[in-house]
Amino acid sequence: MAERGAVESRGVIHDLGYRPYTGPRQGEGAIAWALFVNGFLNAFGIGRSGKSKVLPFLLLALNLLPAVIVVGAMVLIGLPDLPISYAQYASTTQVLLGIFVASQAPVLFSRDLRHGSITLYLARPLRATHYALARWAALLAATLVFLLLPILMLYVGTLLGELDAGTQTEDAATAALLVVLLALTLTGVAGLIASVSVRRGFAVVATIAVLLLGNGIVTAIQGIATEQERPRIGEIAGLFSPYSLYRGAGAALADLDSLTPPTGAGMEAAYYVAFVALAALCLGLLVLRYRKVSGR
Amino acid sequence: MTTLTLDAVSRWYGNVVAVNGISMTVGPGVTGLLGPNGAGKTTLIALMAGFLSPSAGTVTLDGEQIWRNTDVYRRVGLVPEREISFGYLTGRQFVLANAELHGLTDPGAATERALEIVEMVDPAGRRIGTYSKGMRQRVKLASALVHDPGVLLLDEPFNGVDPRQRLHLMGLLQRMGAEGRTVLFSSHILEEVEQVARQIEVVVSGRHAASGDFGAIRRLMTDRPVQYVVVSDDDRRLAAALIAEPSVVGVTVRDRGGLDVAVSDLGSFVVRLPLLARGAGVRLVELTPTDESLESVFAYLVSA
Amino acid sequence: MDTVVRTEGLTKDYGSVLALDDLSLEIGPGITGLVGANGAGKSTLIKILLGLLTPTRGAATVLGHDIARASAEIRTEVGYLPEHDCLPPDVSASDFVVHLAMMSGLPRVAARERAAEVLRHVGLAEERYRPMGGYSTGMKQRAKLAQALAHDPRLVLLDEPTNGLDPAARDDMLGLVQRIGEDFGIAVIVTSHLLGELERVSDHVVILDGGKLLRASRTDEFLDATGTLLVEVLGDDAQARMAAALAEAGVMTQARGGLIALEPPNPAADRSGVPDLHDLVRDTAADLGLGLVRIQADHRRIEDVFHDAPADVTAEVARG
Amino acid sequence: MIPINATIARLSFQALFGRRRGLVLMLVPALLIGLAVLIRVLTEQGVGYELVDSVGFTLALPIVALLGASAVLGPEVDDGSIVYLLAKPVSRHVVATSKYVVGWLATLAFGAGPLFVAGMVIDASDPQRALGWLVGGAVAGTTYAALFLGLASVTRHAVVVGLLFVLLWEGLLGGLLRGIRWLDLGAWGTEVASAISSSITAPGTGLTYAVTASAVITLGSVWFAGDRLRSFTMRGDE
Repeated sequence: MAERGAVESRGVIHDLGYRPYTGPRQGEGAIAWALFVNGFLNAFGIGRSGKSKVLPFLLLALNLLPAVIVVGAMVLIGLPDLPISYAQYASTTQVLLGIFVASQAPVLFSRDLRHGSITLYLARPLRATHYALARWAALLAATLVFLLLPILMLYVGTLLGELDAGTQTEDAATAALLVVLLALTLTGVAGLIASVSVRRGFAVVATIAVLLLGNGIVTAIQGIATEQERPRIGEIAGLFSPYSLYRGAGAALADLDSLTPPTGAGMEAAYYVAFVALAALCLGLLVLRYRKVSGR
Repeated sequence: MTTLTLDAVSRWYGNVVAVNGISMTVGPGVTGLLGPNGAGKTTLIALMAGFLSPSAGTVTLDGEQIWRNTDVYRRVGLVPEREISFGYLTGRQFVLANAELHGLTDPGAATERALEIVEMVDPAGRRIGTYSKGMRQRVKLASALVHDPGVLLLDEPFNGVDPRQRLHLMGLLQRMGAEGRTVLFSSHILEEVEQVARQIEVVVSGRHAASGDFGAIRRLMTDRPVQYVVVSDDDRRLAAALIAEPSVVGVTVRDRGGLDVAVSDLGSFVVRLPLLARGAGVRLVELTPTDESLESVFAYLVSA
Repeated sequence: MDTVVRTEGLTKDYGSVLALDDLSLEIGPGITGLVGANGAGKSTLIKILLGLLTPTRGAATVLGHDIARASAEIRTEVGYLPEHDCLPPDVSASDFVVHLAMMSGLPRVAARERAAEVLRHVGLAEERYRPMGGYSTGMKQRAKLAQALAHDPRLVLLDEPTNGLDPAARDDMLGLVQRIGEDFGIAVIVTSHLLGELERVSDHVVILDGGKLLRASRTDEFLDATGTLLVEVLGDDAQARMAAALAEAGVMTQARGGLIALEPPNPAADRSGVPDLHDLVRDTAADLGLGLVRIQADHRRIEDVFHDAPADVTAEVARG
Repeated sequence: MIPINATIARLSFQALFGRRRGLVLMLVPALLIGLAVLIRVLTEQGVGYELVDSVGFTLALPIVALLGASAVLGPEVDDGSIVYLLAKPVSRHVVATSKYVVGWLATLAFGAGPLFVAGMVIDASDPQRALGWLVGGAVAGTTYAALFLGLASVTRHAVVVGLLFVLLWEGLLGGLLRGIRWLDLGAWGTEVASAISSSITAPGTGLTYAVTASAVITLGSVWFAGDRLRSFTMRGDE
């Protein structure tokens, strides 16, 4: 009889039943961070069905196209200077930027309201205010990627083209600062509109109307103001649309061509204050909106 | 006398066959269209309501083709499953709009009559957006009744409606059927179909699984033994007597008392049972056929 | 810890509608059915317990936490399955449940494991990787249940989990609710329109009507026998002949649809000579050669609470 | 001529102005005209006329047409409740046309009309020019409304697609590549406007081409929307 010896076969049936969770549970900070990351990825369609990746990446590609061409030229032909300044770039692709922010804001705000999944967030520890802030930050990050990527490419292009690193770094840095201010305001406006209207289509049109129509009107006023040699009016008008704010602030810092650049320290300061005020106002209203939605 | 006839109707989307060779006639009275989710009920109703063209076969109302024949809607009332989105209209405005679209001579009177039938006269002034689920269903029914149609098609009318309003809606449908209208409603909640429609058409994964009275259908399924639970004051002695019966296929003792009896021939078993019990001196405390309800008929058809 | 939920004088007054009216009740562990017509206050109560809605008056505690002060703690330990649609169509169930587990404070790795575990328990196999837009109603309800369990709550609030399900899916869902209450050791509060379900699943039932507590007791108390016996016979003119024979034997009968309802014998009357009702039915059927299809004790059902006009029911329920 | 169904028109009218959408629809022209008045007050006559073209015609008009068309048809197709209009003895083409008429009138009233008003406010001395923009705006508005109605009957994302067409195709690319004018509704409208007033430069497609192309797109889109409604399936929610 074969001696079984030390090894005796032993069958174990693991209990596949429900096992309670005993691991760590993180605080609101970590939860908000997780929501931010999820929102940022969703803004580019990552984590969502294939179809939803088309629009964001198409717009991003179109946005980067001019930068690629410039870098290509720099490297191959070697241009003495950037044909388009860092700060100039955001103005030229403002339509693409407008559509990107307008079409992606509903993904972060209207979607949860339309599909009712907002209830699942509000029935969890994260407070409504933090939910709104995390979503807003995600849209800001996505917009910054949209704006900073081309600047980075141009910057790398200049380094490869052995242009003078000092001035390039300085120009790029100032452009980056201006772009952050622009992103803050665009995210505020688009986020607020998307959080108010549940229907995606309507939110997109409303945001586009506010951004592009607003900019169109301000530019028209500025044109007339210069024609009438009364630039003051143009400068004031410039305070009322994110894009004109950007051009105005950029005129002083990065010699951006603006029809009626702000003259005098007071007016320049007004542009920066307007930038921050508009962003803060929209963010405040956004948070209020979600406090109301959560019923408290 | 309005009759809806489907003759060997099929409908497919690409290679997904939603409805497969179904022939059915729906006459006056209340008919329940029954089947699991995805069985093709909504597709069938869409075919009958002229919102889908049959890929094969014909769908006719009293001989007249339904597809792309908008005149049919003079005699057909439809209550779709979808929510109404005209939240900005009041109940009366919505029903009135339906009446006008039918080109009725006196849309106002027709609207009031329809609202009375579904007992929605008082809240009719309020906007639909403020209505409860039950009230929305009743307004939808009123909008389908306003032109006094001979045929009424309802897709899942009781979904999400609470008990009181469900009983009320059921009463309404029974009254419609009694008036001689041809009423067909789809549902997958058996309690509803059981209480309202005696005539059922069962559809399973696109095929016409059964039609007629569900009790009769159950008996037709002779290849399926009828399951009985018998509780007596001496189960084992009764079991010994039962197993000798040719109509009994199997007996199992239930752990909480009573016997599960599988019977092949219902007719002879029920006649023999009292005699056997009296002979064995066993008192029959409880006797219940456990699988005659629609639920089990349904389960058999689904698993067939 | 016995009481899972306790409310004292909980009231929610929307001005036009009094959603909850001075509601004081206690819900213990196990599975409790919450029953009521549309607008009876079920969803309002659930939202207040979750801290999504502030009550006009009154107080409540959930799992020992006071809803006024410790609302965040409650929302960490409670799972919620809303009645309305709440699933984004372009996200897969797996990604969604992992994400929501993280929203409840679980780190990513733990969230991923828990999600896979819970999705297996609710019966979502490889469909969990497809976008939820293409799910059947049954699969959507399973995904909604999975997100309510992902963070291992001590109490789950299920708002009409079987809504829109066909019989097969409904039985699965009820089986799941029962396993959650019994095997998983999680307290369950479940609402439903189909009262038959709650009879099968819950061991306690709370009935709300117009924001007030109509009745709260163990489930079996609702289903006490009424003493009447229902009999069904088969054969030519079976029902009439059976009824006549029983009448001769001194038993009052009523026709109820296809059945015969035998009134319970008057307890006071002298019962010595009269054979037991069941034997009487058996022997009469045997003598007449009729098929005996059904003998059943007639039970009251929760639904009957709705049939009786609300007026007399509230009278029956002692106030307070 | 396909008759218009008054009830459907009334329902669409209520859909358009029954909700917030109507507010934005009126806000856009109000902004335009308000601006024109502001300019006229601050400057002499004729200054800032490009406002009418660059903001009014190129941006405001298509946005108004998009809002109008997607309001009269979008939501009902989205959630399937258009079934209530289709389960009626009313031809589906009449349904489409009735809805189109409401969207069209809204576009004319809040898109094309304001161009004339703004033009007259800025330069009352050249009514011919304002009239040019009015007629050009009407033609472009008519085609935009029809195109967007057709889009709304076939996709849930009609608004985004419409915007991409107007802003990217006609706007950005239109500015770079002249060839696009042959497929640019705005250009056709401008061509018509230039035929009426010499002070408007013609994109160069020729009046007959512009008018016939506009008519073809308009009739084609409305017929397409009607045909889509004829085969609307109750399950149309994917």
